[in-house]
Amino acid sequence: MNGGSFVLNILILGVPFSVALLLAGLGETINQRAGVFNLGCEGIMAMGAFVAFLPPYFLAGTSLAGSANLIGLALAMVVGTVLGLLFALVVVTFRAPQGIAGIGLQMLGWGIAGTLFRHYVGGVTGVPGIAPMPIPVLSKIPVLGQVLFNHNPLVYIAFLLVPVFWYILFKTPWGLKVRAVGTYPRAADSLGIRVARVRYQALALGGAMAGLAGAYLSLAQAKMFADDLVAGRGFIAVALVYFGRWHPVGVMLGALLFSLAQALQLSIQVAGIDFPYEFAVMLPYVLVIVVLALVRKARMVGPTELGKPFDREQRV
Amino acid sequence: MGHEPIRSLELRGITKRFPGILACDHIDLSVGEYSVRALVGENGAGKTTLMNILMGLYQPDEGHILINGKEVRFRSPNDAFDHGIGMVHQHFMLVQNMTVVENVALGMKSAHLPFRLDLASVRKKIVEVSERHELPVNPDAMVWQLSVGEQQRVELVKTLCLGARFLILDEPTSALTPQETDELIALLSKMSGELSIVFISHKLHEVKALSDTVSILRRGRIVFEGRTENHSPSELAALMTGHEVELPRVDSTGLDRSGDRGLLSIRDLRVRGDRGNLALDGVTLEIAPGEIIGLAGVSGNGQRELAEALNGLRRPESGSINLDGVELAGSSASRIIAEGMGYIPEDRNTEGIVPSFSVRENLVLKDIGQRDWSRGGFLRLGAIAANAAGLRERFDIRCPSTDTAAGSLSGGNIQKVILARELARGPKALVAVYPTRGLDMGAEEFIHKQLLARRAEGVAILLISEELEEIMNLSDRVAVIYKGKILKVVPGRDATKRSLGLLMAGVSDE
Amino acid sequence: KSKVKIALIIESTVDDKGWGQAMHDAIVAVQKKYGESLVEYNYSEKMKPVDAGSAARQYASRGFDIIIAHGAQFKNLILELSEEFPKTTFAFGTNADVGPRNVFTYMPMSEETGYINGVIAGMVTKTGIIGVVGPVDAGDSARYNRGFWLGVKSVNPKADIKVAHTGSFADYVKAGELAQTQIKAGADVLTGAAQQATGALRAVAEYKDKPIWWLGQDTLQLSIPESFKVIAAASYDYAPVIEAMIDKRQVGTLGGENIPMTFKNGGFIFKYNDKVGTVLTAAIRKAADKARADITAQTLKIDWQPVKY
Amino acid sequence: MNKSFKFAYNAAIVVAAAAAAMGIGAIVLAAVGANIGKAYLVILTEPLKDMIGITEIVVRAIPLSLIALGIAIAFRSGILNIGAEGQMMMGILASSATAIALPDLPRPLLVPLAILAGAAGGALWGGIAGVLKARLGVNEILSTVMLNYIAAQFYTFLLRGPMMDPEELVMGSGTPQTVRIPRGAWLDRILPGTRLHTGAFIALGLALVVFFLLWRTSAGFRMRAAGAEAKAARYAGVSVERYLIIAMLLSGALAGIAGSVEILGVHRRAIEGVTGGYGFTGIVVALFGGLHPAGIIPASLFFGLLLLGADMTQRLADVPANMVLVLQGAIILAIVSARQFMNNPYAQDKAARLLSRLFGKPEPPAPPGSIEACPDPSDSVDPCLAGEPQEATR
Ligand SMILES: Nc1ncnc2c1ncn2[C@@H]1O[C@H](COP(=O)(O)OP(=O)(O)OP(=O)(O)O)[C@@H](O)[C@H]1O
Ligand SMILES: Nc1ncnc2c1ncn2[C@@H]1O[C@H](COP(=O)(O)OP(=O)(O)OP(=O)(O)O)[C@@H](O)[C@H]1O
Ligand SMILES: [Mg+2]
Ligand SMILES: [Mg+2]
Repeated sequence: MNGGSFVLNILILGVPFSVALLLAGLGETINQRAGVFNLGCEGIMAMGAFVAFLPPYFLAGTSLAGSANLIGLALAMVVGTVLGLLFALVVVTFRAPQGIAGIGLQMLGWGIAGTLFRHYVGGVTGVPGIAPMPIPVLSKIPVLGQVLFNHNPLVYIAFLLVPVFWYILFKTPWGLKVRAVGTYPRAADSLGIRVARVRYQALALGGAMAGLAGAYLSLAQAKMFADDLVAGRGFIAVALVYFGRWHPVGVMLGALLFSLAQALQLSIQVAGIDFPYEFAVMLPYVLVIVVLALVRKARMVGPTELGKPFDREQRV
Repeated sequence: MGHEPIRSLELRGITKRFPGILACDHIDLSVGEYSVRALVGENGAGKTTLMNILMGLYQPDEGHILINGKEVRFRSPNDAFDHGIGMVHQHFMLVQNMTVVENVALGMKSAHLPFRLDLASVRKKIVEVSERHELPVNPDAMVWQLSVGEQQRVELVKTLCLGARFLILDEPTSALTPQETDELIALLSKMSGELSIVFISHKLHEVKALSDTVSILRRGRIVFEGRTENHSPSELAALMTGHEVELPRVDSTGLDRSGDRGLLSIRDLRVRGDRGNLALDGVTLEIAPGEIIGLAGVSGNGQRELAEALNGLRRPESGSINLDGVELAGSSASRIIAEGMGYIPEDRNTEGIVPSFSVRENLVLKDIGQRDWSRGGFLRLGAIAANAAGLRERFDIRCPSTDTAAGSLSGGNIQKVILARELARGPKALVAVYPTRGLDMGAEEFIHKQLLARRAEGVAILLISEELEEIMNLSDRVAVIYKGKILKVVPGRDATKRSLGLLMAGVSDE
Repeated sequence: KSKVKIALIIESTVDDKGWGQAMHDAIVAVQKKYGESLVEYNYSEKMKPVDAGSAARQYASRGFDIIIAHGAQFKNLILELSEEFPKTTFAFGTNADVGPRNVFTYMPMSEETGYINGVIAGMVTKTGIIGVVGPVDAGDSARYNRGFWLGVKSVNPKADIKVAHTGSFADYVKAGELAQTQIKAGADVLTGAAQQATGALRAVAEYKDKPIWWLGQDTLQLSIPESFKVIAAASYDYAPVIEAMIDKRQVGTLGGENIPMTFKNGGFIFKYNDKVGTVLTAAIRKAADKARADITAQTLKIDWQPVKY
Repeated sequence: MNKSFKFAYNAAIVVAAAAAAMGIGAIVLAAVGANIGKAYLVILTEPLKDMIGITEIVVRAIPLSLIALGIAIAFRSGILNIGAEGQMMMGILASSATAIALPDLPRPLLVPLAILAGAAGGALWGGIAGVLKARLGVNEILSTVMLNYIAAQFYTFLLRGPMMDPEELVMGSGTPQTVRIPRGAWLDRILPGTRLHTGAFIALGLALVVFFLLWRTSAGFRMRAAGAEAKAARYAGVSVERYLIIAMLLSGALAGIAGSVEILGVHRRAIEGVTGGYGFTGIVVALFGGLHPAGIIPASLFFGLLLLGADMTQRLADVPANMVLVLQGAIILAIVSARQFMNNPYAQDKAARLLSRLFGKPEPPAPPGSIEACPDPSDSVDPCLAGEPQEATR
């Protein structure tokens, strides 16, 4: 194998690997921009992965089999939304500390997915999943075509969502409200913005995205479901939001950096370079820290009230 | 907007409780068309709470609001906006990392198109309002880049852009320079011809200048209502605090310090600001023991950088800071503190105290490593408590107990905590930045007396303030800072409002 | 015969299509064979080391006769408990030691299954590149991988065997990513151990119409939809181990023996998948069968330890 | 508001929270056809039925409390440390390496040395996150999440490589684990027939130490100040960066000790899976315990009960193992929600007022314009009102 195809393979693999992190990260970006830090992302992803898997699994062979994936994706987003709203109830209405509540949600989501999976499915099982959809013409472009235009539809959707989320955050009234309630909720409140409502909406959207990210894992990437399929990717998605400094493009770069590093380390191992493989496995994690340590901190970005509950009347 | 303009607005029997506090106690208040109603009272009297109820931010426990004789219920500020009521809040309600347009757009529902934020229309509205009322603002500036005065203007423009015909202003001048204050007062009196205004302030001369009628609030009750023109400021002050208020004055007659060496001497200090600019460009000042130097200037001319450099929070580029013979330029904050520098910082809530710490902890915040408060690394809780009890007594700090979180105290009491800590340490020199900002007259009187007492004990004091009254009352000498340079130093007794005002604007009379 | 109560403690789950399920299925099979009236069975899954300690103690104090802690990480725990409960039979593996008098140990010699799969892989590959999706380079999967390596080399010395690890036993997604990486690098036959292998097999199954194949380390892989890619699979059969323990206990031997698992003593099963069609040629069958026969007859010794990949 | 009302209020909240948590659990239990009542009975009572159960609760509480103490230090200093898992692993490595390297050292030396080594290992790992944050501004959530994964790989690398039990190689079983820790380094078991070990005293002792450190020493005072309001602390001459690093070192050290104690007292060799979720549950315990040692100890026991009881349900009530997570998650969500109401005077006030409105009892008037505890003496007569002609403006 020559160097060119080595690099090309890393790019071809790394792009789809990044999608789950990207989808969840975009949702988490909205959450955090609105001032809520949702560590429960991991649990929502587990539930999303599980419910998305159900329609293809149970509808196989029926007349609905053709649209089973779509039903699965929709279901994952609905369940994600519901869990996002549950989280909102706990941290916005009940003002619970967000870190601990997030861990609770993570356990709850993982637990429910695992329990129901055991009872209703019973064992690790594959599904046909979402097929690749090369984009006509574009996929024929040398190199670029393979790297960018030869994937399953969710990959395109995820990357198209980056500008969409950028637009939502910075160009729409709702995005403005989201940013305001995450930075200075009291000011937003004084202008008649319903802080709690905006946070509920943000968490619902974030939940839907985390659900979709989980669905990507079970339907498009692994094409199967198993207990703990998510295996920590939700936590990484949350961490990448800090890496991306609460900007959709930054989060995309973070997800790509992580996933390309992942593809790189796997490729290094596969190339048979002789050193303990554990150090290869560490590579993406180390790289993310190093890159973040090297870039300079920008002033005044991000939600300064992140993690703090808001109540109009209560002080301190 | 859909509602007829407000001809009369009435609050009836408004009562609001917070845990353990009756903030508003059956308050009746009415405001007519095109009139200015001043609302004054001590810190914590309930002024802000009452206005928040009028804005629909708080729900009253009892009582109701009548507009043009009809009862209304405000569930959120939107309801108040719909009736044309707008408020400039006591603390800035501006999102720092957004632009001015975005801040205004947040409240302008007409710009909230289904899939797009119509910033162009907001910008147009801002330009229109700012031209009409002569309130220049740059719509595309980020809020954090603006000076305090500019931010105050943005607040006003924002409120007007939202269509306010009935304006509530909660201490709008407390952070403004004298010029800015005068301009604002002039502007408001012009505007009062077409709007109704409720004006809250601790500065009674402003109240006199602007308002038609005045209400005085004490402990949640209206204790006085009358026409402003019938009462002098000192009368009002007495009504407010329950006693005659007389702000003390420094007496530096007969003192000649030309031969004294400086206790705190600053030479040719150069310091960079947050944006890399040279915020202090060769400042030289000598402060003798027992001398108060007032540093007058429009905020943003290097005052913050000077205070921070003096206290080791900002590293000078060059120059020297000498305290009682010890060179301190570039030293750490802890070393400077140990050498006997005292500091009353600008932002009392996040720089002066740790809000969640108790009063007694805050009182030893700077000296916890000293033998008095810890031995062998272990705290001497008894001594710390006794210290707090003593200082509470001496400085009249009003708190349920010295174990109370300092952050829950009123602004005035927080300032007293800071003052008590800084003065009880027995500093050689003291840097006091805007020490009475936002405080009522009683508290102001107290703090001024304390500063003078320290002066008498030989402390060198640098008083940074925008209140010319305060500066002239307290300073032996007044230095004027402009664009990072000291323009002039004049003896306190020669300083006049006019001459200082000109200097602050950069007009040097030489 | 008197009634015997068996308890199983595993760190993964009983449906993991791998390590845990192999043991669970075996016990259930033995239970069926002996009758539920004779064999009572209870299991605890997802047992972290500390939980395993509580569960094992609980089982022991509730009168379970045979307590199997299925994993070498439970070694200390079992050694400790065996002293406290001298009348209870304990078992754990993989371990090649002979335990105390009431402890059985068992040791799957999984290089044997690896070798046979390797022979097949070495003959099937067209590209000459073979991928091994390892979990962690330790325990029985390390043995399997090395046996596989030797098997490939025995028939195809020039083959390029790409061994790589995910660093986790249960990260199915990452195993899939690794398999894809190997396929992109030219591998046309893959194998892998531990429960994560299902993730890799699922990735192989994506290449529906391409000649890319899988060799299974678990015969359960022959009965799932992805089986059309599985040429053959070997797996552990713990049933003889369980039966041996029950039988020995009935005659008063509570432990103190090591039970190796080999083709010879029926510890492994091996199955071809006839559904894969022509890729499984007669020549391949012949070579694999010969290897199996030699291993069973112990004329072929697999010296896996020096293998470096 | 009187005491009995406050009590009834708090009790009502606790009941509501418990009902909510159990309700969520019950839905899932019903969905998988399990016996709901039995499952709850097992969780709450089974572990308490015998000595083994009770001691097993403590066995879990030991590492949980140690980790939570560390997390409390970090939190109080303004850092959300979610890296306890990795710090614990590094503690295990350092501690077992030390014990194995010095088997002949006398017991009174070896035990403390091994534990100190564990502390050092954890401190190193925590310190990295501390330095990254203090010097380079790397968010600690990002760095600690990443460091957990790095530690996990390093852990297996050592256990299957340089630190592997040579016998595993000889025998060919190749399990990633060290040799047995020499006896001289073991923490004693306190009760025969149980696994309760002297690590319990270490945890209690360190709880005291942490309490003293945070609330009785000047270093702790500065750490708390830096955490509560970094700016004010900096203005008061506290070197915030330095204390941030110190806090992370200590936080990591405690997690390292948790790992060390778990190995020396329970497993007696470094094996895989020891940390298994303690790092995350430790965060929950720390916050449950109000970030205070006096709360952390009971909270760790409560979670010990919960973990053990929920775990028993799969054996005794035929509930899938994942149900443990469901119940834990539901309980955490319910209790953190409830806590906000319990300590909240605003909510209490509202409830009291609602009640009095419903039942028509007149509410006691609050003292006008002042804090209850701090009445102003000049309040009684209003000197300004005397003689002042009141004008009404209309
Ligand atoms: N959200 C709140 N929670 C608890 N107490 C409050 C709250 N808001 C106001 N208070 C209390 O109610 C009283 C009235 O406060 P308010 O802010 O209205 O005073 P103020 O007259 O505006 O004082 P200042 O002149 O200092 O602005 C004070 O005792 C204050 O502490
Ligand atoms: N959360 C609270 N709970 C109880 N009492 C409070 C609380 N906050 C403030 N107080 C009390 O209320 C009174 C006034 O508080 P308040 O904060 O309104 O003062 P302030 O001077 O307006 O402050 P600022 O200058 O910040 O506006 C004080 O007596 C204070 O002790
Ligand atoms: Mg106030
Ligand atoms: Mg106020």
